[in-house]
Amino acid sequence: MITILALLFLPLVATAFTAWKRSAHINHGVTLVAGNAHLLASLHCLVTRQNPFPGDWWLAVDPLAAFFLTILAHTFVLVVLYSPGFLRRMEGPEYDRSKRLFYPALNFYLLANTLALVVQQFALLWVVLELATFSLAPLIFFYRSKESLEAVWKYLFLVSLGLVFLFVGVLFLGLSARGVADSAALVVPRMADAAPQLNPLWLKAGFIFALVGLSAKIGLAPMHPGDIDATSNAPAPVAALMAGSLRSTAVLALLRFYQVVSPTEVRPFAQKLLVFAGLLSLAVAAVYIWRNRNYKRLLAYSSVEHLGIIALGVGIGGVALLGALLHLLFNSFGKAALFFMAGNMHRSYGSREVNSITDLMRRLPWSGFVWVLAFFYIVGTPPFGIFFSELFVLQGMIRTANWLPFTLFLALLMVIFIGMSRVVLRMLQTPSGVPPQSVAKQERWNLSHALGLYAIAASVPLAIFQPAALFDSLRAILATFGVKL
Amino acid sequence: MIALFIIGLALHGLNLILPALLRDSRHLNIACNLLNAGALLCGLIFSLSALLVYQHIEYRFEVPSMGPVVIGFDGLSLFFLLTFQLLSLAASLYAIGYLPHYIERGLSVRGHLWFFTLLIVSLQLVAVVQNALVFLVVWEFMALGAYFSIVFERDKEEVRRGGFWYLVATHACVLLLYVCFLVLHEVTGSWNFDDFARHAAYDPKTLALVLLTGFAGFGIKAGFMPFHVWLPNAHPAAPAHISGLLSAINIKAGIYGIARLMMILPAQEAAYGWGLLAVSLISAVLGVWYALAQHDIKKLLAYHSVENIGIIGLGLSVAWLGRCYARPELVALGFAGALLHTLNHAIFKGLLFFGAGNVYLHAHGGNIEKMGGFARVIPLTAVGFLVGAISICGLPPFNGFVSEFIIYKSFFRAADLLHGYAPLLLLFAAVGLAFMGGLAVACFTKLYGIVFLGQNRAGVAARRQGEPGSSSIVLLGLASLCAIIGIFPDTSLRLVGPALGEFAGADQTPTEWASPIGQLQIVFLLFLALIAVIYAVKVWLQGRTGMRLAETWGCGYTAATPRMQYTASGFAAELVQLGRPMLAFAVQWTPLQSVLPVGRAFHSHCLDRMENGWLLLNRGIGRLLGALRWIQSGDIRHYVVYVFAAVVFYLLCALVW
Amino acid sequence: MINVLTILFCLTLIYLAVTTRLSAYVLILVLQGALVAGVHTLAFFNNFSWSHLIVAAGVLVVRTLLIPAYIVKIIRQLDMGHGDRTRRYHPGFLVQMAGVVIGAFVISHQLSRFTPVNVIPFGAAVAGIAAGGLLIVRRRLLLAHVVGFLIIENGLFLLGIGVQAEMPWTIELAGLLDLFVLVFLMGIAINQLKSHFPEGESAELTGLQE
Amino acid sequence: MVKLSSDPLSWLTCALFFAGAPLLTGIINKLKARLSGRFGPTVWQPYYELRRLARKETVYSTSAGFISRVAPVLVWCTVAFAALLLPLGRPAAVSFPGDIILFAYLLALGRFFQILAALDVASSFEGMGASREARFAVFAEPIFFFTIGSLAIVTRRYSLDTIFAAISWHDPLFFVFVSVGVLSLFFLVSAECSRMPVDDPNTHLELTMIHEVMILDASGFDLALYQHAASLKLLLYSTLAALMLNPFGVFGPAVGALVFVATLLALAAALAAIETLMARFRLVLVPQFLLFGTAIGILNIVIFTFSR
Repeated sequence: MITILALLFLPLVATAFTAWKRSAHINHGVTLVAGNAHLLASLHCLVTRQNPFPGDWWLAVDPLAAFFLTILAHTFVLVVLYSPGFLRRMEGPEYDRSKRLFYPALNFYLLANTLALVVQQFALLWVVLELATFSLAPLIFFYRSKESLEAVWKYLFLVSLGLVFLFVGVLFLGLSARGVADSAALVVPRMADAAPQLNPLWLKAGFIFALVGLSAKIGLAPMHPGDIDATSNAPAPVAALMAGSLRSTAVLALLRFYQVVSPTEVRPFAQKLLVFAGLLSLAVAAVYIWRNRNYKRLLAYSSVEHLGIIALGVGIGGVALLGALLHLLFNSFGKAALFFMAGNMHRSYGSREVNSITDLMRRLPWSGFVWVLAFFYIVGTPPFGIFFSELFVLQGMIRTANWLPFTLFLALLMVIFIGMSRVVLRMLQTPSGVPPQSVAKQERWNLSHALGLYAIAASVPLAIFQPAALFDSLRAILATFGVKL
Repeated sequence: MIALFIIGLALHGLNLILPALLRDSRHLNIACNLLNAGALLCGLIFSLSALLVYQHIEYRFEVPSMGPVVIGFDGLSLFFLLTFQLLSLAASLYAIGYLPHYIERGLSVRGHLWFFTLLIVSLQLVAVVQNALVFLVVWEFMALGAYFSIVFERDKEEVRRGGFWYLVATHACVLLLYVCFLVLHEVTGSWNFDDFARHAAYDPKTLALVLLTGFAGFGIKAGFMPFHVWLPNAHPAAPAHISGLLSAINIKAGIYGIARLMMILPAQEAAYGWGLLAVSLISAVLGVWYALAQHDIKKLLAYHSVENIGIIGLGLSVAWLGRCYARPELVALGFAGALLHTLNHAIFKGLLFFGAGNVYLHAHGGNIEKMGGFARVIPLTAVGFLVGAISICGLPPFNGFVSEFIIYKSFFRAADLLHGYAPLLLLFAAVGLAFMGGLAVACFTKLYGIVFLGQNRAGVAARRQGEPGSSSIVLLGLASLCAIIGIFPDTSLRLVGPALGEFAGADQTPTEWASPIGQLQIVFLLFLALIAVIYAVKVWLQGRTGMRLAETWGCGYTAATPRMQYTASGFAAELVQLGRPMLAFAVQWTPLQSVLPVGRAFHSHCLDRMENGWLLLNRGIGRLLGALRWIQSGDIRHYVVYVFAAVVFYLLCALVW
Repeated sequence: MINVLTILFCLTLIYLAVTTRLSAYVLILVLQGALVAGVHTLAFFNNFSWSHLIVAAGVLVVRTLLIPAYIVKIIRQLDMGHGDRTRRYHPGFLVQMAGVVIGAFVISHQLSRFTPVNVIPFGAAVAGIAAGGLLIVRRRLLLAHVVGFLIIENGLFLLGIGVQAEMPWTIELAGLLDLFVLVFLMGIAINQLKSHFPEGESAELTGLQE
Repeated sequence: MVKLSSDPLSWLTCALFFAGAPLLTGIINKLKARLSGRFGPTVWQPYYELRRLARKETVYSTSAGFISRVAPVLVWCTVAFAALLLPLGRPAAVSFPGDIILFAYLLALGRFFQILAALDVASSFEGMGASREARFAVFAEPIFFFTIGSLAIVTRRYSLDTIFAAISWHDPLFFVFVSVGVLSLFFLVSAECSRMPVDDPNTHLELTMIHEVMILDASGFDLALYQHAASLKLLLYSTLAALMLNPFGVFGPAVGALVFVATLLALAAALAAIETLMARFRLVLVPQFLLFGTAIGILNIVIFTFSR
């Protein structure tokens, strides 16, 4: 019972309280408490793997939801810890309204996403995803500048359009269940059990519309543009939140549909679709990472790339599915670190242009160090987590012997590595012509660097020692998709 | 004995913490490098004793994600461990004398020393780890350590470019290794090398895939010809002690990988042997030919590393052929030649790069056209460089000759034992090796003659200057090591013995394979005695007839200036013109138009066709990706069209499948 | 009777292709709201229950009164005046819109042979969604994009009826609530846009490239 | 196994070999003079030269370093030691399987130091000679390796001592193989020992020289060492060519020695004839000339292996 309280009721109370209270300091404290409580509750659900909600409700925490709840809560806590440092540096009257709206919107975001993760009814899922999009609007619109306005408009419009297609998918799913045992209530577990009798034609159409609808929110190609603009023009904490948790909520919605599809014979088609979408995203990411002048857009495209890898992993199935899930977790770690450092640099240099960043290691030595470490993390250097999850995906591809995606995947990874290293290393090493001794050091070790280092380091023990708590629930998730490991 | 190795690693660990505590200063530099040197000394004693009195030691511990992780000290690992530790010791000691020049210029040394220690530690671990996954992890540490050591002088553009070349090449190598180890893991179900070896039933297709990606991956790291392109860009960018370390042992990690693959995988297909022979021969001949055309001293030495890697490849390919045709003697000869040349090349290449470091410091630049007459200015470096130059050309009294002799012997024995076209091809390989020896002599006489002999072309007065103490000790130490291995080859043969024991088919080799090389010392001692006698006669005679100094004979032209000496490009111009299809020679000069020409400048440099090829590929990828940049057009209406188009496309796919 | 209303719905779509005046857009929205509410009540006329009536009333209130009134307020507030002056009677749009509607009905006819789906509402729904998309793509005015989006929502609602999906009434109302909040947010966004982009044209909104 | 021959006679023949080297050069000069209608210097003239130089004062250039002092000794010792490897009727003084490689690389070591000595005196003429020497040596090495290497592969023996013993005349194809071998060795002689087609031994114009210009600044006992080494190298290569016909194997030690000396004289006559009849090649053509020698070597071994 307490877990339901912590998962749903506390964020609601926090939203109301922070909306009413004026002082930022107290709001930060309340949000932090709500976030930590939420994290503890989801960890509890993850480890014990029992569903706190009564059986017949439309809300339930199955192992899949528990895993995604942990990711959401963990990223949320990291962002909340980072935001006071960020907000303190935002002087100037034009930000007062945005700062006022910041914490309530964050809490509302937590509530909406938790709902989206635990809901079992497809139509309700559509409604809650809409809510999550609305909660993000004020956060993206933080800077109130021309670009952020354009980014908000495009993001809202495209994601809502995407969700319309999701609702069409839900309707077709209902249509495919017509005549079969009255599972018209579109509840995931019952649909999954009745899956073999569903009408394959409408199921296939339903999955297509769901995939197109959700990929606007996930950021899969070809529906990624709105997402790129939003992530690159949002403030650093919000961008980290979007890259870490918002996309994983959309991925969960897609996995719900895949849960219904996987027992039926539509599964190979769905897998081909996912593999195609994954490779397309990787290709688009490679196109734009190759030569990019704005390092925040570079990180946005890196998110598209990693979500492409996750879709690829789900599409390949078997051990690649385990790789995809792990990749989701480690991607949220890496993106948090990268966006925090990008935030520091944006504050200090005042621009998002790569050419404007000079003498980074002398001006911001700590941010530079964590920035390079995060770069080697996200590119998949061995000791860190991304390497192990990509290795699982590669293993899955070899085991199912589809060699074309295998070679394309490696080639695109290489192109993306060249593009990103070119940008990151130029930022790290270009001198500014000022003699080295006279460049003042502009920062000391602070919480953002600690958070970044923690996020990167946390993935190493998880990946190498594979703690039972995490991996048992991952095996349970794989079992729901019919994968024995 | 293993305790010594652990003490070594512990000292390195301490060294990883030290730079964080102390400030940037000469004391930090000396403290760090001495600590490194001490640790390496312990490691060296361990590996030497483990090799001489050899027994296979192995430690196994369990890691959930990687299965049983094995740290094994078998013959091959110990030999490479010895080579890595020996040269890291030399590099650390050399760095003590070399880095102060940079500290005075205000460059921060703390980060550099940290990554230098990381590079040394990870190199040693690469040699001893027997688990594929841990191998990849340590391999990446080595790559990172090397990259950040190379970009020490970050403010220069070509240093950053060289570092970038290195990073991209290493990543390509790692991706290929992913494929190789993953397929092996898929077939055998475990990550350990001995499980790969024990599993005999490889079907030809997977074996082909594993071998090709493995050889290609390790080939990029080693620097075989088509993939060598990063080497001449990355090594000149690094400071001397790092480029010495890179050239001497970092590329040998690639050779270790290929040797390890050859040891654990069954050799059925002889085509790989011939392929490797062809690639090595091309790498060797073209490597030295490109080296001949270079003006920068470090770039010349970097291209020479490609040549020596080719020679090592020749040894390995003969060993592979020996395994395919089940000839244990060939396997022994081939591997012995390859491993010995790895050790020898590590020693004299380290010696040459450290010498080049001293020259670089003195001449404030790498361009040899402005040097000359350094023998009187830095005599100790001159002697060390001369020994290095003689041994790199494989000339008798020094260690280069010993390993090339074994490789020649393996060619001729292979020509005896194999039939069909083999004798002819092997004779061509032997002649190729000789042709390359001639080119090497031409290249190093040019380098040594232009840099150390004659008068200084930039007109700098030739007064004796102090060489850094520690670096001259290192140079003379390595030079004496070249002499010892050269004159008493059986010492190094006993080091190679244990490694040969493990290669399948090489265990019951007849002991007499190494017979002539073992007793070569009598020949060399006789030769040195002859030289001593004749020199004594000369000194005695000239004592009686007297000596006198006079101006060099200028055929009557009295106003000769140092600029009129033979230049490096002049010396090598004819030979480089002969290699024209592969060596593009770019010349920039404007012909005389006016009667009274104002000023004339002539600049020529040699283009590496393969580097241009890779740059073309890079530009092609850029253009291809650039063509697709319309996706993010900015107009929201296009994005809506993408959504509808995606739905229609997927629906059509649904109808088809 | 349902078929008559859906046919009227398709006629409003065709009219859409011709007009560019904003007042015409508002009129179409009101008409479509009423038509959709009517179709909803008639579809569930036989198994009458309170929930259907509440949903129908909700639809009527939200789609015919609240949203159009809000759009009129936006138009007056930003005195957009006449509307999309740039593109006069371009016949191509009409041809495309007609093609889309006909295509939608052909598809729905083919599909009805496999599975039990009543042809006319399903065809009108698909036509509505496609027409909304076409309007967004062809028109440059941002408000036209909002109207296009609302037409897609109407088409979506019709699809629900066409597919006979008896959705629990709570979700229906929640969907309507979402729709209203979405339009409300878009309204705020357009006000802000007016200050930065005077014409309110999508052509100006191309700052974020690559 | 490394064998130092215990037979005193082989060391004696080596000593005779060293002493006889200048005689061969003298004979060639005498023949050249006779062919061009001059009486020419006595056959012993080179000995007088050596004695005169040994007594003269040595002059070193101001810019010369320790290389100029060490190089002449090394040049002479490498050629002398290479001579020890040759079997002259008796087993070679020093022999072990694989000493053909030592033979080639010793000569390369001598060449290495000669080039360095030339570059040490900072004169552009000597630099030019050094560059040409380095360039032609690159193409001379393959010729040696093709002829001796193919012989080694064909006879399956790798020591100079035993290779020539295996050559038998009664196999007609073998005879072609050996004669082509002698021909390509002849190309080698002209490149290595500065004989006419490649280099003019008695020219006085520094720009055209190759080998003489490298020892331009040598004087006194250094010059004596250089000149004796040059004549020793000429004798070395001619002996190789002579031994290819395996005189000792076929006719036994005594008569073989006579036949051996006769072949040496024939070779000397051939060299003298060429020098009086031909002019020197343009420097650009020399690599082509040497590659032609290599081509003959390749053709030779290809025909031989495929004909069996």
